[in-house]
Amino acid sequence: GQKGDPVSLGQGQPVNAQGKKPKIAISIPAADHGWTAGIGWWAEQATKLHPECDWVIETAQNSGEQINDLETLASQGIDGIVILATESAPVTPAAKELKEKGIFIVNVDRGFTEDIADIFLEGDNSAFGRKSAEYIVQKTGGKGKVLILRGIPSTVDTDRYEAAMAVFKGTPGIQVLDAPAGEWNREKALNVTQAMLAKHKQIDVIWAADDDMALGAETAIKEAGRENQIWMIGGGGMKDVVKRVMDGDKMFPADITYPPSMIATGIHLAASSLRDGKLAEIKKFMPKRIKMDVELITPANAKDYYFPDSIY
Amino acid sequence: MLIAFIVLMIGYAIWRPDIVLNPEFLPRLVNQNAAVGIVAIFMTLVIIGGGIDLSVGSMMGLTASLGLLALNKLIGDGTSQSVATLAAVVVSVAVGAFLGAVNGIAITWGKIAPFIVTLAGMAAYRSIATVLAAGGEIRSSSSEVFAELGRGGLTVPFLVLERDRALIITWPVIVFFLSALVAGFLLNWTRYGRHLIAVGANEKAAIYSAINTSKVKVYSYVLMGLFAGAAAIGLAGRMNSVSTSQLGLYYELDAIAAVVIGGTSMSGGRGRIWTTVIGVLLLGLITNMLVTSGLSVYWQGAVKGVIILLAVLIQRGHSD
Amino acid sequence: MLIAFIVLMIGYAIWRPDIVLNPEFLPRLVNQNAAVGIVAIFMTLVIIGGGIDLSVGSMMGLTASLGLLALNKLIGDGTSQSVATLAAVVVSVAVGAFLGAVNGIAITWGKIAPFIVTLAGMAAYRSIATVLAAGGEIRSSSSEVFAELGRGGLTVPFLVLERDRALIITWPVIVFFLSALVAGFLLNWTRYGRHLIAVGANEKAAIYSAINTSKVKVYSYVLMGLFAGAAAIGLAGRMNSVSTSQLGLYYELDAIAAVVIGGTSMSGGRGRIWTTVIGVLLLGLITNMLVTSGLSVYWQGAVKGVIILLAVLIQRGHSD
Amino acid sequence: MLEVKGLVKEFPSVRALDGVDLDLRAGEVHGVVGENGAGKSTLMKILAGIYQADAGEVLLEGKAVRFRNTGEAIASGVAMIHQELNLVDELSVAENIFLGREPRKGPALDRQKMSVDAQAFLNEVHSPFGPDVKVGSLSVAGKQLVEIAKALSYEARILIMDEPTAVLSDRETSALFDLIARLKKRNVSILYISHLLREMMIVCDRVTVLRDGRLITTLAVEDTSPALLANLMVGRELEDYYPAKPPFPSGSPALSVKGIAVPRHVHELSFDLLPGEIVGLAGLVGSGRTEAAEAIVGLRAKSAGTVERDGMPIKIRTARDAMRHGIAYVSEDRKAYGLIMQMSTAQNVTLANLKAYANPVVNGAKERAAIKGWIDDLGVKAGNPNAQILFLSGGNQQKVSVAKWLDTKPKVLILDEPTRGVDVGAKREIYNLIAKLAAEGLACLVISSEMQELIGLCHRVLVVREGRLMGELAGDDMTEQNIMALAAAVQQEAA
Ligand SMILES: Nc1ncnc2c1ncn2[C@@H]1O[C@H](COP(=O)(O)OP(=O)(O)OP(=O)(O)O)[C@@H](O)[C@H]1O
Ligand SMILES: Nc1ncnc2c1ncn2[C@@H]1O[C@H](COP(=O)(O)OP(=O)(O)OP(=O)(O)O)[C@@H](O)[C@H]1O
Ligand SMILES: [Mg+2]
Ligand SMILES: [Mg+2]
Repeated sequence: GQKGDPVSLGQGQPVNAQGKKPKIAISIPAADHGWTAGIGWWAEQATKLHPECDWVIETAQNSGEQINDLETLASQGIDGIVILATESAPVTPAAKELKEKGIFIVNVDRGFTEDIADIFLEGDNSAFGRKSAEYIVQKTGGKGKVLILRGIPSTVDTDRYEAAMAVFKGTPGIQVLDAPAGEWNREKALNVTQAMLAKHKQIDVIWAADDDMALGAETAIKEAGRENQIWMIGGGGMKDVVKRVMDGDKMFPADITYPPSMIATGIHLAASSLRDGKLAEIKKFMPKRIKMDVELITPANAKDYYFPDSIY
Repeated sequence: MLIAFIVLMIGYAIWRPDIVLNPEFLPRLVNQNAAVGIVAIFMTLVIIGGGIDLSVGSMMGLTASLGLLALNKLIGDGTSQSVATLAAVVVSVAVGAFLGAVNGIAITWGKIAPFIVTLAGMAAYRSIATVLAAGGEIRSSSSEVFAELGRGGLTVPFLVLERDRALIITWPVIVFFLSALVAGFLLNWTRYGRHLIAVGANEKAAIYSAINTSKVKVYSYVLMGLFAGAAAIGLAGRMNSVSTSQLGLYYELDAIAAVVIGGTSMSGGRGRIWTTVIGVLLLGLITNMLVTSGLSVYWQGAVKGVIILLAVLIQRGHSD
Repeated sequence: MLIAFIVLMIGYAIWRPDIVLNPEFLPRLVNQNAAVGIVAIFMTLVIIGGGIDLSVGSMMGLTASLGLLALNKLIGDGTSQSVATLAAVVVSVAVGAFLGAVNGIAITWGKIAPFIVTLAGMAAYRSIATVLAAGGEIRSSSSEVFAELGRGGLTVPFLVLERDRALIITWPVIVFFLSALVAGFLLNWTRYGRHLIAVGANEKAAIYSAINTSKVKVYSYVLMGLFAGAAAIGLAGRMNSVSTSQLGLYYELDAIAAVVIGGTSMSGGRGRIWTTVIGVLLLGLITNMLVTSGLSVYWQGAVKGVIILLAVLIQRGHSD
Repeated sequence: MLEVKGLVKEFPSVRALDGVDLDLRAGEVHGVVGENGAGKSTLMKILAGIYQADAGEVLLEGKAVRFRNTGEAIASGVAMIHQELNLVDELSVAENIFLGREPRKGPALDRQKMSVDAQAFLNEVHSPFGPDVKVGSLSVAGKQLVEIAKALSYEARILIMDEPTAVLSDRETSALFDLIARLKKRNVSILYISHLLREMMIVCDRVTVLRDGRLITTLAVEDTSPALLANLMVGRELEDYYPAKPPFPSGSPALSVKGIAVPRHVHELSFDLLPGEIVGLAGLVGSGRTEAAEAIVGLRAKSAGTVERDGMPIKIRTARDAMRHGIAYVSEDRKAYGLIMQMSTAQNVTLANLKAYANPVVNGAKERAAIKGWIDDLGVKAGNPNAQILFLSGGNQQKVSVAKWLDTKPKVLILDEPTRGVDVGAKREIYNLIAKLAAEGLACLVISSEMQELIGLCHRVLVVREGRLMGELAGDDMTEQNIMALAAAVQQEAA
């Protein structure tokens, strides 16, 4: 954000004996739905915590734009970069070129197809799909009619969907009714769910590929007056949903963590690695790969995941 | 497109009577497409006038955001929900009309191509909306009254649906029909309509005919913005929140598509309102069919493309 | 737009000499915008001919996917990477030309509005691409040769950059310039160009002059598809993979924007190639400035909108 | 050479041709006359392959032919000069002339050759402009010359000319006649359409008369006269052509133009118009008459000069200002500026004066009444007034563009080539109307390239050359020679 403006914060003013104030770029997907907006917000928050570095945040509509951003950011001389890839494979070559320029790379959530990141904070979309599906199986006692709400065709969506389907296929009692796309969009999810409610007289559970769509579905269900027959599980740890879980809302018995705050973790790691010019030493103990656990949020632990002032 | 629409409808009804013959089906279809319908109707006027408005989707994001901020501010200050809701509507509509005027003036007085002006607007208005909430959501603090903007409406008497609910013609649907009436009336029964057609068909000749072409154009953009503001606040009510990055996203494209499929020519000077309405419902129907078809989401685009072409061909087969 | 571009460039150079005066700056800027540039150039021809192609972005996703599948298949069968890469290029270009022909024939022979035909194509081609990769991405199994399509090119002699690398004019850039030359030559120096202008400006006059208007139109779409296929495989090389849901996404819009900002009228019959090239670079430059500005991403859209309008005004100030 | 037997053509609204016969001899100039909407252009368009006949046959040198498009017609040596200009404004004159047949060097255009060859054809029509100017920058007259040159360039054996002189002034016209003579020597057959019956006497060998899509007769010119042709066209006796001129008016000017100027076109032009006065504005094509008129009514920026209404100086920046002050201007270019082709005939009639019928809501009854009134007064042949005006015959379109402005009930009326392409009968109707309105106090300025018309209609004639007022003629001094002398700057040995 504004912090990133290297002119206003005279770039390269020494902060300590070790040398210059490090400049770190952040490349993330554009805020085109709730979760990505959350990423942007957490990135802003995290950079504010680290004035000892210069920050530049850039968002990209698609992978083509993102690799352009990476090049352009690199061209203005940066020491490190935190990347949340729009898509893994397409961004990999560009990231590799940054690596070759000697730029410190923290890769968050979606892993590159080659081992080039100095630190990889691994998100696990398959676990997202698997755990939420397993919860459904467990809560329904392995039998029930499930409606799936997909996002937009992409690796993220495919990973979550296929992991979930694997679980459901393994459970004879579970019948997957349909798997239409809610396009990560609350309004679209609402429309799609309305159509589904008209098509299927009985739906027991809705598995949504993220919380935004789950909330859209909720509106549809309430308008159809079927709130007592259907419950849902989405994912992402959106505060509205976590709140509902916390309050024991029947429609939202649980949620899956996939917090956009993960970008903040990445930013913190980048800052702490680069700020004192002790990168070499830090690398000695810093793990190259950190897998973020995907957890089940239940009324019991919901308060730990509730961030009322987050935008997501 | 009426024939195409009817053909598709009948085919759908035969295939899935359980869905189509449900009394809720049509009202829901219309309700789901009311917002884009409103936009498409006034986009038709803009296009007939020889213009185009790419900014309307972003504009909706911005007007709804400001409307919601006003709502929350007022409720925060202890105003009643109803008054605050009314204020939200007024703000959204007023801002829409204002931004429409900005577009129109930049085009006529600034003499910049509509495509460029509204392309800039598309980028700018969305951006300002995201600034208001860091790209995130603005949540309404009036869960009862404000949400009624999307859900509420006029109840159809004596008709009771399953789980004894009443059938409601929602406000967005009512505004949708009002828009069609207003636009149709303007276009076919007023001096303004004639002038708009003249300007779109042959601006030079319109000037020679002592028509104030700038005024005619500006009005078309103002109307566009004004009703887009109304559509936007309705959507916000439906979600009882505004996602600054999503509300209205790509509505301009959906609207233009509906207008063109409705048979209005992009080159201006010719066009009808009711065919646009059918165009909107046709696209909505296609989407609905695809969703309920259970067809893999990967294939849906391909089928959609084919059906659109078929619809146009069916139509031609009958219209001449 | 040349003046506007130069003004902006100078302003940028004064503000950030460290970035702009770097010998890599311009080549990189061109390289980053080569693909959309190629599309914009042939979009210019299509628009001059009175048409429009909304399908090109999706088309790129499809041609690149098929190209990559061919590559992987061949390498799987033990073909050499170079041959396989060549095959991938041929497939992508050929499929592009074919899909272009499909568009053109549906428009001329099927007598359906270009907007509708290519809108359907936009939905269909993207969908087929996602089907090919089950909604995911296709990774190239040739990390050396194929990737060179995006990175490799002709080396500028005697010029050594920091970390003693050579300056490379990449293949996409070369194709970009070739496209400009080809399209410019076609438009200004051949019969085809005259006929294209005539068809776009006054189709009746063209018909009275015994011009085969259908042929003229179809060719413009074939050229569009053919070069889009080339641009697409270049992008795929640059990413050494294809994200079926993203490759080429919104390229049609960026291209049309560049064409219009370049001063070509959407109504057909008038337009220039080189101004489109400048339009592309101008938009690329603006994006580049915004990225390096460190300005909050939320504000960038607003600033972009304003700069676009300013650029057009600066231009007008000088061009007449 | 060419023979037409029982040709029939139906259009949704009318039967344009109803069994027309016609035979064209080699090297003959064959005139075709008829009222507006008689079917002349339709007939020609069938011969040129633009329309297909519903019945009947066309024999070219004895063989039956049926052209499916212009290409086939041209291939068989039939070329046409269209009544409505069909040129590409965005292309140069040369490019328009050779459109579809551009000379090439290898894959590239041979611009050089194209210009040179084009120049040759332009010389044939005495064009003032070169082959490399954009057609869009030409006046209607200039465009017409390009149309002629283009038709010539096909080097056809049969050349169809549909009202080629309608937009030309006498000078270009006589140049065209010389050209026709040369073509005859080359044994080219010409079908010649015009509403200027005197021309028929000069250029034609035989004349065919059509009425309502039917053949009336074909006569050798020797056996006919303008008056006879006129009567045959209309089907009744036409009494004298020009109405009695209203009494010469007196009083203070309704409009005074004081030294207006338009860069490149008009220089220091001043004149007065009295109420009830009909003043002619004569000059060669390109003399800037249109520019002057457009400047007066605010359609062109004027670099100097003022305009006064009833002695009051007024500011006119747009056509709206002019209309507010009761000044109306009928453009010479009905296709580009006069009418809106996508609109219906009815809507075009009321477009300028819509306030009177739609304020803001359209009063259908009132509007229909007004429209019917004009269609009757001017005898507009419009099968269905709610059909696109595009489908009206040229002359009928012209009548509508006049009606459109008369409907605003102006106090000052400027008519630019008001009877361009209008048939004799309708011309009389327009003349009578002008005379009647003048008698009621309308001040009228008539721009025309048809000097007879100015002499017959006007109280006095102003003559301009290259945007300068060269003189004023009244009473018996109003002769073609005198006007020509002033307009073309030749030594006045005549006077
Ligand atoms: N394309 C068309 N569609 C419908 N009606 C038409 C069309 N073309 C001509 N007409 C009608 O056919 C009749 C003959 O038209 P045409 O143009 O041949 O008259 P014309 O003799 O050339 O008249 P003018 O002297 O005014 O040019 C007219 O009534 C006209 O309205
Ligand atoms: N729209 C235009 N753009 C540029 N030049 C024009 C235009 N119209 C006319 N001209 C030029 O201005 C000059 C005056 O043309 P114009 O025909 O209007 O004069 P005029 O005396 O009115 O002749 P006419 O007998 O056609 O009315 C001509 O040289 C013509 O080429
Ligand atoms: Mg005619
Ligand atoms: Mg003139």
